[in-house]
Amino acid sequence: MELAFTPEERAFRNEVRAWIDAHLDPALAAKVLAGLRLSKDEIQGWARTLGRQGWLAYRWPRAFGGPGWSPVQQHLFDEALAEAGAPPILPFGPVMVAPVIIAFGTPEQQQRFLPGIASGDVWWCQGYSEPGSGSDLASLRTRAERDGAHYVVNGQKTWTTLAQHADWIFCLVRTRAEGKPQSGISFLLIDMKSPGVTVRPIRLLDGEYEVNEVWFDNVRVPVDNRIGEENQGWTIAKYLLSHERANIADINRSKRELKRLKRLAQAEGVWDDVRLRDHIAQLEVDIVALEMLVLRVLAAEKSGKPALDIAALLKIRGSEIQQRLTELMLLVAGPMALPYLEPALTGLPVAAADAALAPLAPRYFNLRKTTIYGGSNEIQRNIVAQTLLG
Amino acid sequence: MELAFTPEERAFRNEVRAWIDAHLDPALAAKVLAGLRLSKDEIQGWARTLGRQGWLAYRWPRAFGGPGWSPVQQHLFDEALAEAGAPPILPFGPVMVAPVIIAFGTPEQQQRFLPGIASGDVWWCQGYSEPGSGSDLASLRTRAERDGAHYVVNGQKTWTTLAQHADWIFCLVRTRAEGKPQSGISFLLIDMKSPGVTVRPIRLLDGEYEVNEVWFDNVRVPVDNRIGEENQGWTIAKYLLSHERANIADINRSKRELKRLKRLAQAEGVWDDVRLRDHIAQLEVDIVALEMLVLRVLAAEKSGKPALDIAALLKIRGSEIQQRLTELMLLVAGPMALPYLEPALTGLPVAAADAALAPLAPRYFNLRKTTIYGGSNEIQRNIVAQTLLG
Amino acid sequence: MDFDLTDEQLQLRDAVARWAERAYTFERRRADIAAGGFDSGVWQALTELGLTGLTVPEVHGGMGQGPVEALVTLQALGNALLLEPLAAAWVAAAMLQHGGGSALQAVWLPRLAAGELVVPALLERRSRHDLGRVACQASADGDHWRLSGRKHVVPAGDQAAAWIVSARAPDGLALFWVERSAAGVHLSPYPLQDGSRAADLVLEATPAQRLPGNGAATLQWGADVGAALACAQAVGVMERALALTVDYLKTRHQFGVPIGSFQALRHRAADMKMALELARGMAVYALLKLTAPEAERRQAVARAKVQVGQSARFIGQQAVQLHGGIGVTDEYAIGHCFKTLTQLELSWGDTSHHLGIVAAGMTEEANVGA
Amino acid sequence: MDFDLTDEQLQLRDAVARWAERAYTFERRRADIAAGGFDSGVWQALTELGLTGLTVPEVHGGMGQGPVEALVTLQALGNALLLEPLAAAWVAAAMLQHGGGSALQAVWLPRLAAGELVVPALLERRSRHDLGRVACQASADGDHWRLSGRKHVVPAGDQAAAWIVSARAPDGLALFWVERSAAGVHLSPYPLQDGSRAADLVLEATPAQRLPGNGAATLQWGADVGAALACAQAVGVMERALALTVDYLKTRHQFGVPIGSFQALRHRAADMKMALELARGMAVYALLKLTAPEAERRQAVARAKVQVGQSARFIGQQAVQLHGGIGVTDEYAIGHCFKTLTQLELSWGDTSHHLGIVAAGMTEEANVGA
Repeated sequence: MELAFTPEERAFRNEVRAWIDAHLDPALAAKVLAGLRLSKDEIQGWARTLGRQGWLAYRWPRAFGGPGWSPVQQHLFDEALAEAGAPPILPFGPVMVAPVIIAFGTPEQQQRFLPGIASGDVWWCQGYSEPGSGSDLASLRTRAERDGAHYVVNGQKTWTTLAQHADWIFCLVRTRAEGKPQSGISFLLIDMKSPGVTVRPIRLLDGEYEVNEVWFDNVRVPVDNRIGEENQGWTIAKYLLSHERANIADINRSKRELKRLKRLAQAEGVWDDVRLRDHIAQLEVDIVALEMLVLRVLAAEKSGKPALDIAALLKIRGSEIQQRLTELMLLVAGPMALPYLEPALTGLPVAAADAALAPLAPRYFNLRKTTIYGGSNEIQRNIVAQTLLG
Repeated sequence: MELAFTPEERAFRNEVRAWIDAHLDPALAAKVLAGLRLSKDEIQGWARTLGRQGWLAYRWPRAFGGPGWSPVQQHLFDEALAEAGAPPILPFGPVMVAPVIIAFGTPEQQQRFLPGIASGDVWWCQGYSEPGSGSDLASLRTRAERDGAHYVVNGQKTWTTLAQHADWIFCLVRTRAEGKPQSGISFLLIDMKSPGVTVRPIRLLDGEYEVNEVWFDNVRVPVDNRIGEENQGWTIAKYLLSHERANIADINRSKRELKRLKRLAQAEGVWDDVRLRDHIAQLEVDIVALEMLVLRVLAAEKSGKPALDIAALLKIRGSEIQQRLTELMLLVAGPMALPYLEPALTGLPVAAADAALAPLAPRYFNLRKTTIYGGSNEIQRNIVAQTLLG
Repeated sequence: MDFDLTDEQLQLRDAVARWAERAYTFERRRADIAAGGFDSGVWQALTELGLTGLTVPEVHGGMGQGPVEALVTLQALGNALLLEPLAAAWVAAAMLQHGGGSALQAVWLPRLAAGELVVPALLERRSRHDLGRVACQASADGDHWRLSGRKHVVPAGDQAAAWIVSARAPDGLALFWVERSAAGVHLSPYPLQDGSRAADLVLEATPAQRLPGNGAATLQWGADVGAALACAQAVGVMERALALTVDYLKTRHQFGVPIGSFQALRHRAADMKMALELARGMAVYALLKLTAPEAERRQAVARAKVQVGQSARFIGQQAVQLHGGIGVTDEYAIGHCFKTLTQLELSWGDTSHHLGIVAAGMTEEANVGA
Repeated sequence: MDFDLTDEQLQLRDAVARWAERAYTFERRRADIAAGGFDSGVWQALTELGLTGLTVPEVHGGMGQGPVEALVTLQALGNALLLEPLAAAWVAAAMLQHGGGSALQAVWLPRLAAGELVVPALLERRSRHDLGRVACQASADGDHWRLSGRKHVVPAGDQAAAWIVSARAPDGLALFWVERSAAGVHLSPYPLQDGSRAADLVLEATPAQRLPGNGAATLQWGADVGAALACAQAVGVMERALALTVDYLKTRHQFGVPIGSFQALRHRAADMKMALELARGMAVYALLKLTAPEAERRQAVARAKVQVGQSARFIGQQAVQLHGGIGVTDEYAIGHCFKTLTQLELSWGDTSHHLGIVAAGMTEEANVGA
């Protein structure tokens, strides 16, 4: 047993850090570190920068253009990005649909879709949830009916993250009404510019437009855009869920946010407040304990024995900690965080109150989503219980 | 709205306090306040003292020998007993079986059983739970078969509190195998000296013998000992459950124990330890909030509108607070509470460690029962949810 | 000991609730938020209901009502997620009655009853929850005073006719009456997280009238009244949040059944009910203890704010969680309940602050009755 | 970064677990408790397995193993609810190697490996979790020392051949080697809550040998080793508690179904699993950080003890709760798991104590790797 990374791994991290240092605009990093809202261009610009280096596809196999990094290297890359304040890599393209295309797509599909994902040029979103199908995803009702070389898609998706910017959406659609609900689902790629696609951004309680409703009204989708076999969609979705696991705890961002919390406590003059300090100390313990869990999963992957039973725990604990971080920042700031200063949320100047504290309450509100999305924590506890009790 | 008790209620409380002061042996009170184990004679002696005053039957209607006190007076009596360190009134006779006999018994049964309960001379225990029937009480299997003027009882009860001292036991028994489980149950009073009754005390994790297994092997019980109609037992049990509610939160004992916790913290030199003090302050808030809940239930009873939906909340919160009190006392005492000094638990001298701290850990262990017995807190939450959600 | 409402109190509660249901719909509230968070029509209606003068003595044109009436009113308005600063106005009225002196009272109490808005302006950049941390300076200028400093998060601050402002005078902390028309007043309004309106108030050598009472005592009185009223209002919000959640659990289906049939969610709802009932009792406790001697009053209010704060956070977070996705949208009421509860927890001292007061003032006794 | 066990470590773990399963049954343990809580036959067996000398260098007749071997051994023995003070003996060995000097080491390390029991005697009536609060007095008497004072809760104290005793010397806190045969030694044995044996140790001008190393540093080293080993042992107990609980949930039926089919109980089991896995990782962390510089080591051990203490309390309490009535009896193993976990939480500094250390030592960084 050994806690420390190897000299090679540390050297790798230093290289990554140096590269980020040379390529990440400090003003953009400052926005990220201050918890400000980012524009489409800011997010996509950084993705393209990574794409030019070949690092947006950092989790892909070398054969498909990935850098061929080990799980530990991927983790160290995530860590370096997080600590530097890089804009988040939106997972829908490089982390979610790409592995599906790699695993289930035809060579033609791979050649058609992967380059745009790897370069950051094509913005993807995920069409899974529907108004009536959240935790019970298999009950989804958006239907795709075969019409020659096309599917005709009708239905509605919701909670579609950043669909308002997206070029493409990958969807689970119903291609067969009979049989078990799981057995009639297919995995379809849909061009957002197709006639019949309508997007309505949903205002969230922090005032931000981050998710959308997406309607499909007789949208014609070439059969060539189906990944895998017809009615094989559920298998693909499960594969994707297991693939999504790696960074599910978001430990690296939480480590960075813990530092931000500590700096905030110092700046607000409550670093020596016993009660708040204890809360921070407890959270530090929680984060170290989560990091040990993450490292154990990484080490297990490294030795080829993936610790599958820990993934749901990572999601539960990781999301709780993300929420607690925002909660404590709000408590540290106190009533001065109450003004809702819309311009300050994107870094614009405001005359009143204190702009630096403005993002804290919206972020606290926004992060309530982490225990809801990606399989609510109640669903995750069901999964853990299933492995224990059958 | 008014928080204060009326002048009459306060005068009543002063009378009760004065009487207790005159009749309660200070040495016995000291044992109670130190959390020591009491002997059968100590418990029953105090019950008889109350009985001579007519106060053991303090919750009974005046027509049956009770003092005719209001719910508030009953509460103030409980409070005065608790704060003075009186031994607990065991509920099985005066608080549980007596109201059943009053409500469902014949005049003959009332004349036969109530005087011994009111005087404290007859020790009762409760035969409900069975090894296979805990939360699912209606599945009980101890059967009583009619044989002329007798029932012949066979089966086993468990968790029977202090049955090793008991003269009589009231039991739920199965008198009909067919139909819904609830509809075949009868309520039977059984003399513990009957041939075929065997009692085995169960050692609990604090080393105390407080509950028992009770076997019935062809025990002949006169039909006259049945309360209510045959197969009406479930109705009686439900009546009793609703009657048991009054002091279910055990608020008065918790208020006393909070004072004991504070004195302990002072004696152990941790009264100014910020962390422990915060824990105590939190518990004080919890106890005041529980007391407000209790007072609201009392006030509602006073104005004839019993707040039934709050009863399960009282049980849940009351038991959690009782446990937390013992937990905090243990944490205040720290490692010096680790020695298990059997003699010190009954007040006998010990050479080693510190006898005063000896009861703390056993009490912490013992009180885990409070969230299990009398309908586990999980069952109570089911009840609360039922009232909310159907 | 008695927790029944009188017939008059029941009538008041019902009248307020009826008005809210009829006139203060979720849609109107949404429009009010979009329009800046203060609706003078709503304020007018509250005035007509007698609420702006609820606690003003009858001799000054008010209704002369007490804590219980304040409690039932704010609970009903909390339930409706009221944006307008009625509670803050009552705090100002309470401070005026406590330390304002007869001259100011004679002029202003009737105006408050008539619907003129006066609010306290106490919070500064570094005060967090300790309103005694005051940097605003007061200097004597003949027979009046001049104030210089900046106050934050003043409720509907730019809508007020006057403010009660805390400042540091040469002889210690003092309170001042500052009128809207005074020189050197600068206002920067903004919405708060719950959509209500507030402002920064900047004073530059602004003429002000000193309240004759003991400044620290009146400030503490105002803080205690404010915290107790926040408790009452929060209970109303929590009632709404639990009701919405129960409805949702009954109607939302997943896996072919209402999600309210899943035991883990049922127990969560039970825990929310517990949190609500504990908070409800403590709100009553805080309001009824407002008339107790200062030390006892302060301890009682602190205990209540701890419980209510904890209940508010738990209920707010769980209500959102049990709603799933729609819980985090702006379009459903539940997210607004959550934001309002968050704001109330952070107002007039947060949970941690009040736990500190409880811990510091703790004695051997913890009784609430008698 | 690597958390695999070597083949040798796996063999050690399996050998210990096999011995426990075969020879250290629940029935034998029960008999040991009735006989006073220390079984010399068990100690002999542990000696034969090489465990008393596990951490003693090979040159002194031990196995010369490190933290990982200690971890896997104690986890297996914690799982078996071992009563005998192997961990305390290892702490004594660690202190002897840290500050004992070559003369004492040369004599005693081989004896430890051979199964002679030496334990630390550090706790005093007023020390609670701060072992630096020492009232025991040490005065020089020619070239040796004399100690007077009282130590409590000394593990199997009356079974030991010697004790490492903390005392206050004229030049500060110091550690002393006191042999069983010394004059003025009085012992009062008693069982602890978990059934293991301990004793009060009273010294009256008892001759003692001073450990040459820095007393405070060696004491801190001992406390950190002790806390880390308690973490390892607790993880073994928690594994047992969760396994027993899962079995019970699967087999106990109520309302016609296994109670493990009720979602509220299923989620509780999931939370217990979470608590166990977090604790497991932190036990590894504490043991691996024992070789770090003192400040880092101390902070790491404190973090681990906080997590393990919280997990232990949660798992212990919930395991009992989910067992219902039989959970509070002496007759089933689960109650013993609970008591053992309680005892481990209170040993070598409780959760609150260690949270204080974390809070006091907190810096901007919180990384564990690299």
